[in-house]
Amino acid sequence: MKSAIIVFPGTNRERDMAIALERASGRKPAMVFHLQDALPPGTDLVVLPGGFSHGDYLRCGAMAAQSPIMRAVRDFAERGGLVLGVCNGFQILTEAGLLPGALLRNATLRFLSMDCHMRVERADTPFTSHWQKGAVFRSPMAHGDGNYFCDDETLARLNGEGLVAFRYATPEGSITPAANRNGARDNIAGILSPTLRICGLMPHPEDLVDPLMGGTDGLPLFTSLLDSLASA
Amino acid sequence: MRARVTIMPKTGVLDPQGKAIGHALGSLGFAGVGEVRAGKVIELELSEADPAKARAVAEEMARRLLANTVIESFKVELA
Amino acid sequence: MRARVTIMPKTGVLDPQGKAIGHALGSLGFAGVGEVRAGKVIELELSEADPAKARAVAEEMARRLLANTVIESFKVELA
Amino acid sequence: MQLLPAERAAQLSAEFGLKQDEYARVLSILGRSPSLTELGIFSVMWSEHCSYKSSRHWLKMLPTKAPWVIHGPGENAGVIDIGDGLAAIFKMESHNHPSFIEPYQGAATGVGGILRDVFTMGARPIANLNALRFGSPDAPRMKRVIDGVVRGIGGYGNCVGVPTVGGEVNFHPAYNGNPLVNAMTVGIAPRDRIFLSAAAGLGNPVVYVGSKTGRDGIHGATMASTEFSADSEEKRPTVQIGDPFTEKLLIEACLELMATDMIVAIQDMGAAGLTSSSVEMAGKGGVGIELVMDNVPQREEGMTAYEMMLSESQERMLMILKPGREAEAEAIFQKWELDFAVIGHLTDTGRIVIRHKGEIEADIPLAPLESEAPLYQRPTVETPKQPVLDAATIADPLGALPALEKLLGSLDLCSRRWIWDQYDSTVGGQTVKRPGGADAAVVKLEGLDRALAMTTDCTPRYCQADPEAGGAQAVAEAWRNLTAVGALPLAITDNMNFGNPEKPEIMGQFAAAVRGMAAACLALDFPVVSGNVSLYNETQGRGILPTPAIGGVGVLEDARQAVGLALRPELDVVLVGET
Ligand SMILES: Nc1ncnc2c1ncn2[C@@H]1O[C@H](COP(=O)(O)OP(=O)(O)O)[C@@H](O)[C@H]1O
Repeated sequence: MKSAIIVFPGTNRERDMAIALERASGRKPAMVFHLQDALPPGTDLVVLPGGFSHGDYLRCGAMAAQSPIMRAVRDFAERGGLVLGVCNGFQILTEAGLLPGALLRNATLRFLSMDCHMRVERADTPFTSHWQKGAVFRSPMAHGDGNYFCDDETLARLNGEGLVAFRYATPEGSITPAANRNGARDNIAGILSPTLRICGLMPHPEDLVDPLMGGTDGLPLFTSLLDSLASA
Repeated sequence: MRARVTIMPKTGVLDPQGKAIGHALGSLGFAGVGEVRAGKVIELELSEADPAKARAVAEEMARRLLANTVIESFKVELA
Repeated sequence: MRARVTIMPKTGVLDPQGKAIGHALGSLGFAGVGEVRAGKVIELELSEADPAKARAVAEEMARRLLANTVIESFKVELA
Repeated sequence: MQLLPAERAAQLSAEFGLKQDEYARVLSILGRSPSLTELGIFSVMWSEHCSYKSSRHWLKMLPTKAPWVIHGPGENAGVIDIGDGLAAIFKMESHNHPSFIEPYQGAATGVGGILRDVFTMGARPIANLNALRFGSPDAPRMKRVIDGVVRGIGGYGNCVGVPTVGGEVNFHPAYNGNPLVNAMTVGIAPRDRIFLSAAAGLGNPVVYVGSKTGRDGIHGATMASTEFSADSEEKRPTVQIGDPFTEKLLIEACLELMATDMIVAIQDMGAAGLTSSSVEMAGKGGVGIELVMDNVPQREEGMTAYEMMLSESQERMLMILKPGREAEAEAIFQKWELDFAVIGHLTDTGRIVIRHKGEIEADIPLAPLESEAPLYQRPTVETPKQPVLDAATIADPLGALPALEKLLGSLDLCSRRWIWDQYDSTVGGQTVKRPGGADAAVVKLEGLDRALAMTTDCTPRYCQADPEAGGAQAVAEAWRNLTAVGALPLAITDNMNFGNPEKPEIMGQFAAAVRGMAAACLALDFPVVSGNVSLYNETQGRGILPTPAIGGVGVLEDARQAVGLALRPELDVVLVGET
């Protein structure tokens, strides 16, 4: 796995992400600054990490989506490269049009920092193969704008084509309004592109990959990616 | 030329902020408040002096950056 | 009656958001952008039909809740 | 230089908060009438906030030394050796008055300020904590204050990406008109790469970095040194706005610059901005400094030298570079899209000289500005001892179970989850014990087994009843909370929040609290390495409860040994100590 983490001004979870990737793969990811216009040669995974790119001013991810490096990320995705966006990274992917929909202010109008549970909606993707379909895992989340929104047509397509990767659930796996703290449509926590090569999600599995920090529930995301790249 | 870009949530898009404001106004005792929508306004000082061109520039700015047309609509006014 | 309350940072008060937007427009290649200020707009549906009264109500709402007059100024328009 | 006419100068000096005899000292130092800029510089440097004129005498009683203390009070933050070649750098600071005027921005800029105190010494901030005191939630405006303060702390800390891992909150009507917002930052640096503020090197460039200067918060430091009155509404335009995004860039840029050998000295521009940073840096280094205001990056048009010297615009730093390295340094700040300007140089005159538009606006000898700063040994009155209640003679008014329910539902004991649910406590990926998880927060050091434990503590009720015992208790509680997670307690920072020091009973509280703290620190081998004093916390003559907030830091050699609160079913409960 030769991963590249994109660092925008205001990105702040790049080190968390690097730790998780290294833990899964034994290899340090490259840090790529937003002003660069190319990815390191041989990159096979691009990660847009969490944070407040450009302060989250105007709209979360809006300015980062216009960064020079995003052209390279787009080309990379078009060639079938694997792209993961977490939290602010998910917001950037929607703002860049690489994933559909948008992330609105949390319905509570408050920043939400707590553990949540997510149900894995399909296990046959490069991001989820180390889980069973229907598995539930715990993950920290920390965002002010994680309320996934898309129009009815898009929602029907996401549901119909199985492009929802993760939904907020109770620890037992029920999809309830109470489990959906930020008010996302249909409890959507993470989605996939039609190619299944791009994934965006709001919570932070990268912050739960070590028993010392409370568990390893988030680790399968990264071992799945490693596996899919090793077998590719 | 000064341009003002007003950006509002599209109808049909949830506006939790507008809803919360409506609720808060009610608890402050303001009666007769119907729908409340919360949006953004961005005021730009443009060196462009021609109104038609300034409007076109501001509209392009709105489309490319200031508004996200998945969830928002915008309007440009010149002053 | 519809009222629109526009809330802007007071002159002299730092507007980090406006600053960042101005910067981003520059990097997108828009030239000739001077000062950028970012504010909020709140549209209210009021049952009050009398324009003078509606304006007075909206102004009170702005003072008491919508604007933070320590750092923001506001303007009410009726439509 | 344009000097103020004698009468005008005397009148302005009073408006700026200088006492008559203090102003007389200004005249004798200068040997003439001051200019407006000079008067501004004297008034902020001699304000309670910058000069510690009422508290310094007492603070000297606190133990500040131990083999593991690298820098005690006097630097931007305290520095201790934590092993593995690393140092922990930490401090706590108040933003009480600004947080009452504009809760969100007041609290946010409080967090921003304390972060800068820590990263200016070369540390990467790894955790934030806070200590909050609010009035009764039913008091006028208080709900808005509580909500705004909590949002402001979260808004700033979450955006800069430093986890907020702990804190404490109390409610009492004494804080109705004067809430307390104390913020603490803990950072980590290699122990042999600590950056200090003493300027050195004749001719070396004085460099300004960060955000532009506006008219924000002019006279904020003097505001923090006078009692609040109903007309504080009038002081509103002094509110500063925080820009955590710029702060995040400033952290990254400064740490990148600090990895080189270009910096001679560096200090953040905190309260009283350019004035205190330049005066203190030059004063500590025993050199002179000359600044050209025309080169200061300005956000607003037509700013005067007086306004620029007193502005409290946020997210700015001042540093002395080695000669000839300006271009290299500038490239780093350009990369992070921050302003960078050479605004002056060091001289051998021992004076601070301010130029603007070809005029000299100030010319003050630095030594007397410091050595003749007012220092008060204000009269004290001891707090009367309270009678000891005999528990046996008091009837049980409720019964054990209802009493327990009432206690659990009380404001001071009920769950704080609604607060820490708004703070990002996991960013950085090293948080071993989050809020609610243990008696102290535990944050691991990236790549090592070692972890730091940290806590903030004070029980104002105790301090009101017996300031000496309360001060000792706050230190002891911090020590207990650290040991309870398995850490070795190392040192504390403090934030002394008290009322009007000109009242002997308040000064008596202060002196007694310091005595109690000193005794506990000595007994526990737990020195004070940094701190902050906030006086004049009164509204219309009514003081707050004496609140010496303590921030404690300890070390765990192995993070895996951290102990939390959660009881597991198979375990026994053992009570240690006398009840
Ligand atoms: N203002 C705050 N910010 C962050 N965490 C807080 C705050 N207030 C309380 N907490 C957290 O809530 C928990 C309980 O607080 P408290 O009742 O003060 O605990 P203790 O009495 O054990 O010190 C602790 O983990 C503490 O860090």
